[in-house]
Amino acid sequence: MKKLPMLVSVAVLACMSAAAWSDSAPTAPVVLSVDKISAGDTAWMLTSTALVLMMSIPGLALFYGGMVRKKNVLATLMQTFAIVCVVSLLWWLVGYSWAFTPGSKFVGGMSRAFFNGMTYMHDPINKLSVSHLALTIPETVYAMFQLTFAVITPALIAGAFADRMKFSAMLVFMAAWSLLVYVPIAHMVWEPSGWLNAAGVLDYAGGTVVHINAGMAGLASCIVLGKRLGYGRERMPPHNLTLTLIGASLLWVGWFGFNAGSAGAADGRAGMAMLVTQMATAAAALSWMFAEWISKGKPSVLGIASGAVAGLVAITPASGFVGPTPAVVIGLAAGVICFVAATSLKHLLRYDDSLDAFGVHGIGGIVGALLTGIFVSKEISGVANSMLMQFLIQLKGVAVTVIYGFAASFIILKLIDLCIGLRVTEEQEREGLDISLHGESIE
Amino acid sequence: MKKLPMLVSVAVLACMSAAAWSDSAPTAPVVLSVDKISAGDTAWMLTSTALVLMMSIPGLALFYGGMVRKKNVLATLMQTFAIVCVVSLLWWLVGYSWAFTPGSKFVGGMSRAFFNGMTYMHDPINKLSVSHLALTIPETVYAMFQLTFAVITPALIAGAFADRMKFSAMLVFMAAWSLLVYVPIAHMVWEPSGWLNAAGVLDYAGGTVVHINAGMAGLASCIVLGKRLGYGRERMPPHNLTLTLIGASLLWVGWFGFNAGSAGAADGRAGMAMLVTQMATAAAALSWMFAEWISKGKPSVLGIASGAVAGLVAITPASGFVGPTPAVVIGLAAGVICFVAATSLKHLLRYDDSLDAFGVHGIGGIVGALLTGIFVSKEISGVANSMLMQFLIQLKGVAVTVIYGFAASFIILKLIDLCIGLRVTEEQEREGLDISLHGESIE
Amino acid sequence: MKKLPMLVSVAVLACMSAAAWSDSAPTAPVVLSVDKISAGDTAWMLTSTALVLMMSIPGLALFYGGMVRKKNVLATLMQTFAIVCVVSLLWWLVGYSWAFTPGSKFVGGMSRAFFNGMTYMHDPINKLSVSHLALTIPETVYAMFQLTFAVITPALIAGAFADRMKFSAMLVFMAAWSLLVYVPIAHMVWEPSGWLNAAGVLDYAGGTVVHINAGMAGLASCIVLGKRLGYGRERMPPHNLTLTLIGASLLWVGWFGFNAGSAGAADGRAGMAMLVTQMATAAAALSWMFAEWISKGKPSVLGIASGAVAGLVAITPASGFVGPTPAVVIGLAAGVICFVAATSLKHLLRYDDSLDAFGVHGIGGIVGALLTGIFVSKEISGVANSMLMQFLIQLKGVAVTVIYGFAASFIILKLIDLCIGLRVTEEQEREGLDISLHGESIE
Amino acid sequence: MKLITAIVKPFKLDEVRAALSDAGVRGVTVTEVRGFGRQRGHTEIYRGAEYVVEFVPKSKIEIAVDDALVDQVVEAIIKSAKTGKVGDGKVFVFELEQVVRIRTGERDSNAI
Amino acid sequence: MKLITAIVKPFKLDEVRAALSDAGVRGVTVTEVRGFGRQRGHTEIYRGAEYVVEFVPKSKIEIAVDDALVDQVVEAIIKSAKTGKVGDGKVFVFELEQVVRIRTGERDSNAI
Amino acid sequence: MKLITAIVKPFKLDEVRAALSDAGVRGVTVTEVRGFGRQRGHTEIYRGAEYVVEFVPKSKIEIAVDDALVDQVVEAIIKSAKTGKVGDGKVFVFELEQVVRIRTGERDSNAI
Ligand SMILES: Nc1ncnc2c1ncn2[C@@H]1O[C@H](COP(=O)(O)OP(=O)(O)O)[C@@H](O)[C@H]1O
Ligand SMILES: Nc1ncnc2c1ncn2[C@@H]1O[C@H](COP(=O)(O)OP(=O)(O)O)[C@@H](O)[C@H]1O
Ligand SMILES: Nc1ncnc2c1ncn2[C@@H]1O[C@H](COP(=O)(O)OP(=O)(O)O)[C@@H](O)[C@H]1O
Repeated sequence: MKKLPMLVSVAVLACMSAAAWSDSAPTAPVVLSVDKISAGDTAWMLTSTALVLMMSIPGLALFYGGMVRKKNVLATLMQTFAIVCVVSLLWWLVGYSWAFTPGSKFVGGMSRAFFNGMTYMHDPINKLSVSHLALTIPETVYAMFQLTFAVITPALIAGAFADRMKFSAMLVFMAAWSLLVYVPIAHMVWEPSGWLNAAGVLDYAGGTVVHINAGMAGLASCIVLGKRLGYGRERMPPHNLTLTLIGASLLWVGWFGFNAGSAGAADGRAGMAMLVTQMATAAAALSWMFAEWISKGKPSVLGIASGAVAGLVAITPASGFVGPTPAVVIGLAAGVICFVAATSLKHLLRYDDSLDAFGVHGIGGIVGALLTGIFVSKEISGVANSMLMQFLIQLKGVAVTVIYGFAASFIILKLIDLCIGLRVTEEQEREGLDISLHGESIE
Repeated sequence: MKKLPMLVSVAVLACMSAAAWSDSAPTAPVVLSVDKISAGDTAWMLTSTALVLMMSIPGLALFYGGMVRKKNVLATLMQTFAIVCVVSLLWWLVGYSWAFTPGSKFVGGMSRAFFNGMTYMHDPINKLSVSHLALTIPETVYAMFQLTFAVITPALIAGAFADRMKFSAMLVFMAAWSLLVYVPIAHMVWEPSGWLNAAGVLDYAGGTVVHINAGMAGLASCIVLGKRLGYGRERMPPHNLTLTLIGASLLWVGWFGFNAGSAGAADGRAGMAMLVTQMATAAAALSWMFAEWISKGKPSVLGIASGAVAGLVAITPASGFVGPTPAVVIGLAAGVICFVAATSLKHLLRYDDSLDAFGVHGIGGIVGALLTGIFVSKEISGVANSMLMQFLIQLKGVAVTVIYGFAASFIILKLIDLCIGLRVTEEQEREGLDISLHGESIE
Repeated sequence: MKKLPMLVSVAVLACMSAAAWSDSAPTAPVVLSVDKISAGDTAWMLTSTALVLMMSIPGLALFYGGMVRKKNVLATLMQTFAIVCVVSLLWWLVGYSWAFTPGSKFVGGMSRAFFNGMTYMHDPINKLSVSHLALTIPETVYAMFQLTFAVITPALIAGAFADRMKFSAMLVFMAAWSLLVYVPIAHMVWEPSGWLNAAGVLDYAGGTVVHINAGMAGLASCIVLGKRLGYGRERMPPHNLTLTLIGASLLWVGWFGFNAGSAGAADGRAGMAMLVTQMATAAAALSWMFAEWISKGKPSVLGIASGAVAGLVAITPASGFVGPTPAVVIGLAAGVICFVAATSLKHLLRYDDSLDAFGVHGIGGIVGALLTGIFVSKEISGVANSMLMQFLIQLKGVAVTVIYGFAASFIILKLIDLCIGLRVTEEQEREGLDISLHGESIE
Repeated sequence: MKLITAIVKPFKLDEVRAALSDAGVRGVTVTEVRGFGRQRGHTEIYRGAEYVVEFVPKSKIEIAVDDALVDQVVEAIIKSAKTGKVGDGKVFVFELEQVVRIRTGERDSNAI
Repeated sequence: MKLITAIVKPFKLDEVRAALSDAGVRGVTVTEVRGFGRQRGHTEIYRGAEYVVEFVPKSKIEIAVDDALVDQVVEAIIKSAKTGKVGDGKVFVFELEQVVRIRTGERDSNAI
Repeated sequence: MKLITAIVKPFKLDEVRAALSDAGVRGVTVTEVRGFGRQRGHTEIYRGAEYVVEFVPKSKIEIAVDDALVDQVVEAIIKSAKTGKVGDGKVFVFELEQVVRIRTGERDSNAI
């Protein structure tokens, strides 16, 4: 729903629900009678919410945790877990309100701070509040679903600065980033009053808002923080790719909630979104695997898993707009391009994007956002722009996110570095963050 | 549904389903036409059932398995897995019938023993049986959903006596406990003919029935069994908190089924239950983490994970009754109180509640059950008692569960100890239960 | 739906959906108006799809990965992951079309190659395509749900030839097997134009199509490949049963999607399928466990987990046809019979079915398929054949699958062996596949 | 100087270390090892395949000491590591020709 | 007495132990070690970063024996551990001054 | 011949190996060990239970060398392993009576 220009969006809403709206569609959250709610849509959105939370914990936590050295695995898991907690509370505080209520072109209003006015009224009143962005489900469900997007996005960034950031600084950075970077971009792209939404930028489930955004923040952070101690000299192989493969698998499964859940309903569009997600992911996993097999001599577990994630990232913005065959193409492209980004570009440009947050999410997100403009199907999406025009609009969306995401992250990081310092001491880094920051270790 | 005084309960049922009941609502399972079933509600309850089973296996199994020493990890996983199997069959035998069919004030009837009469009749009959406690879904689904609660509750107890109970004795204990403790308490609190239900005790998803109950049984069992060999002298750090964090994450995700599934429907109440679950959990995780950070100097992975579980426990009884801001308060309180219980109270009172089944589930459950009385919202719950009155009712529910749960568990354990002995030999305990009881080990 | 003789099937379809079809039911995919879709059914089928994918990755991957030696764990995980990717693309290419569109008695047509014609048309058209096998959900969802079955089946085979097959040969084998064995059997049994479907073979969720089929291919492959180097002389204990138990647990949870999802709807039949799945699984886990306890002296984690999987396999063909008490009997039988197959038969007949793909899936599938004939309930299934007659029909289904599955697999393997060789070198096998094939290792 | 190597039951390690400390030993180096001897291992069964795990986990403690301390240290180990059951382990004593402390370059007795 | 230390390929461990047993050895202590030598390790590549794993896993076997048995035992090891390929390993022999069996306090030859 | 055993900080292992290589050493055997000494371990707290992890992970390097090389090798180790902070470790030197290369049966100097 949320990724469509407003008019189209409203039209879709009107027909998505069994009970049609007679007159003008709402542009802000409204209170409706409980019988306006579709139990089927609600069931799917509750499920999707659970799936997307599972992407973060344990999915992403394990995906990253398996790639670091053994002495840092708990610290890496802890980052994701703590980010989920902090951003959940920020979402309640003001994040949801700033992102998904109408307001200025850049940020929403304060009306839903502390989830104020988000109600469910028991019998005999039998009313509840509903977001204007998803009219057939309770607003609580919409807010929860969007919460799971808000928590995973900053957690993705952590892959770039693995093994060297202070936990306290990380908490501050993520809190600031969530409110100052994620929330505004989400508003601009997904809320009808946001300017990129009005400009027609298509981002079905978060190619720009989630992936490019997190990727650019990752790039900023690995530049600001510098390389890991001993990078390039010491051995830093992933300590346990079993964890990484569990993580990649749960990301894949959970991503069905991410993409098909972004339909806001259990309908034909959700079905198509799930199908194209599967196609792109399988294609990208194989394209990375074969690219590696050909160029490095062996197909690797880390490679196929990374390829799958690259495919998931790239199909994200396109998932409600394209058919299965274009999805295969998007996947093939994303797999091989992200392979180059993670294995060559990084070493060429000499930043230490430790777990390739930028290489996979940034680059994959850009590939997906641009190809969305190429492959968008009028039949599926209802969007009638010419390919060139849509491509240019997409380019605009990408450019804004790339620039704002990088610049804002950079500034926030520099400020935190000035105030409390970003990086652990050399001794802590050498001993490993598990023991030095958290006083724990695994056997 | 099940946690409401009967009259309210019936009222809710009436309006929850699309097809309203014209006259009096049923007070026992009934056979209805298939078109009375809501596919949306059924979809969500099927999903919730899967989610709650996932809480036990692998969720809880891993949460506990990561905390024990390496030589006991398989035995710990095995306990949860075996409990799931045994209690599933007991549920079929008689458990469901005793818990969720009308009967005396303390226990239900025998009408559903062996799931007798729980039917689905294919076309051309097109009828099925439906529980009076969830009128829009098949009774099979209701029974399965409740089964997942029945299996996780005894599995929680196992945290208290980790590393030292005979597997055979554990099977006997859990079977007896399930039928003699869990089933009656579930009936008393959740079935309209149960006396605590009639007394107005509010327990949305199992604060008393599941958590206080399991916590008290845990306390009884660590007292009866005594401490682990070498407790306080030898090192017993968790061997792999990666597993614990995976477990905590799956518990969190699965708990959406636990709490939002307790609505029995995919509706606004389920949405609100999910939202408050998220709020309380995030708040409790952070409150435990900061309490530890301040008092012990470091924020730990075990701490944040334990805090999350404490929050999940505490919000459980409240989840269908309170709004998001009170949920944050409940979470903050639960995090810090359970932190004190698990880190200080235990050492003060010198019982070896090895993995803090009592400290987290018992204490967290009590905190939640009492705060439910304070924070219950009339709007959300439809319950109109004064705060003081509801608090006193809650106190009664807590007291009954605390006393019955502890005393009955204590007696059962003592009897088993007399008959077949509860504890492994010293040599077995030293060698580790994996090898000595199960003839297996991990590398 | 799909496992019923055509007439019954159509009848069920007619009443399953809220909107009844006035005249003749379709026998091929059709384009319908979006309002024919049930959001509730769609919600459950989207969820089931996610659950069944989770069975493969990470479920089955971990179940197998934990059982091999440490030097082969990544290669084992990689097999499952790569199979998921390859078969997903084959499904798009032609697999779905050959399996689930009408055609000859043995294979379907080409009309859905590249998912051609599988559409979702946005407002203002508001139409979508629907499979004749599941009329209340989008065809995209049906195709995705069936895709998850198509990917897990070949992945099951891999347990038989663990630790010794070339990755390249494995990819070729699985691709060929999927199109030449899985797809035709699926068509014959599940598509109304298939001859076994017409013959009345009952296979609710894949006892023949998935389990016997995979089991026979497993048997063929461990015979063609020969034993692992050092088999019977060197120690080859499972390196980490923690992974296996996580895998078994996720298989169990995911199987709810497999069996209850095979209802194609969120209805009473799905509920009953889930309930009987739970009963059979619990019974089989305990029956294997006690059989082992009695005969070998100790109940093992690998035993209870294997028993659970055996139960899941055996109830699969029966899950939409039997009630809970027969399910317990099926489970008890499957647990003990598969125990004998995996622990004695294998050693007697001296093939190295390394992780018991045949012993559990082949044998368990046969047990289940035959007992389905014995225990099918007319009330639940709508099938009115006499017990003897249905048993004979089942026997026919089993025989065809056993013979075709074994013979076709054998031939494919021999051909691949001739062309590119199936087995790794002795040195690679000794070093471990992780390092030798994938250039990776776990710490 | 001598190097004393003791193979002991792992759960005795802490006790032995305490006893060594009392005997004036400042530092030791410990390795996890697998012991094969009179004490028998255990059997594991996986789906009918029996594996006899012949070894028993042991801890190997290495202690460099001055000649004068040898008897005392050996005595301390024996006392603290003994349970009286098979598998208590062994003490080996070797001649140690040189010791250097890397940090300071100190040698022999000064380096211990 | 002597302490014989053999560094062998891990998959040869069982064979060596059997040979030792035949040669009259009652007990041995085994440690997992990493060997660096002529035998080369392997290369791992993770997202383009190559790591040469220079070591090869080896098993170190320590055996305390009476002087009389030394040659026989060394011979048994060589025979059983040999594959003829690079990396088969080494045997080292050290003088062992004292042996004590912790359980009984027996010394030297009686303690082995 | 001598056997030189060095206990060093694990992150120094690669440097030490490089230095040994420069000093003409062809092979070494490395074991992960736990060191107890002046360098203190760290504390872990799990739900209020404090565990002092007294040991520090160390790498033990064993090198068989000809007598002539001993001083040079010891020197190389000291130089490359030194950080100047407590816990840098020790070097021990033992007499080594025999060496055999299993693959060829070569003995002593030829076997190293
Ligand atoms: N000849 C030997 N050489 C090296 N180590 C030995 C020898 N004999 C025994 N050990 C070690 O000592 C341990 C204890 O020996 P064992 O024979 O089991 O009991 P005990 O020392 O009580 O006689 C063994 O597990 C092994 O590690
Ligand atoms: N000088 C040495 N000191 C200690 N250990 C050595 C030495 N040389 C070799 N080794 C050990 O012996 C193993 C085998 O040696 P290597 O040179 O690879 O083959 P080979 O013994 O066949 O010549 C090495 O991996 C290492 O563990
Ligand atoms: N007497 C000893 N015998 C055996 N190993 C020792 C001895 N003393 C120290 N070590 C080893 O050397 C390591 C470093 O010793 P330590 O006292 O911490 O620092 P330093 O060598 O700088 O004085 C210890 O961790 C331990 O492994």
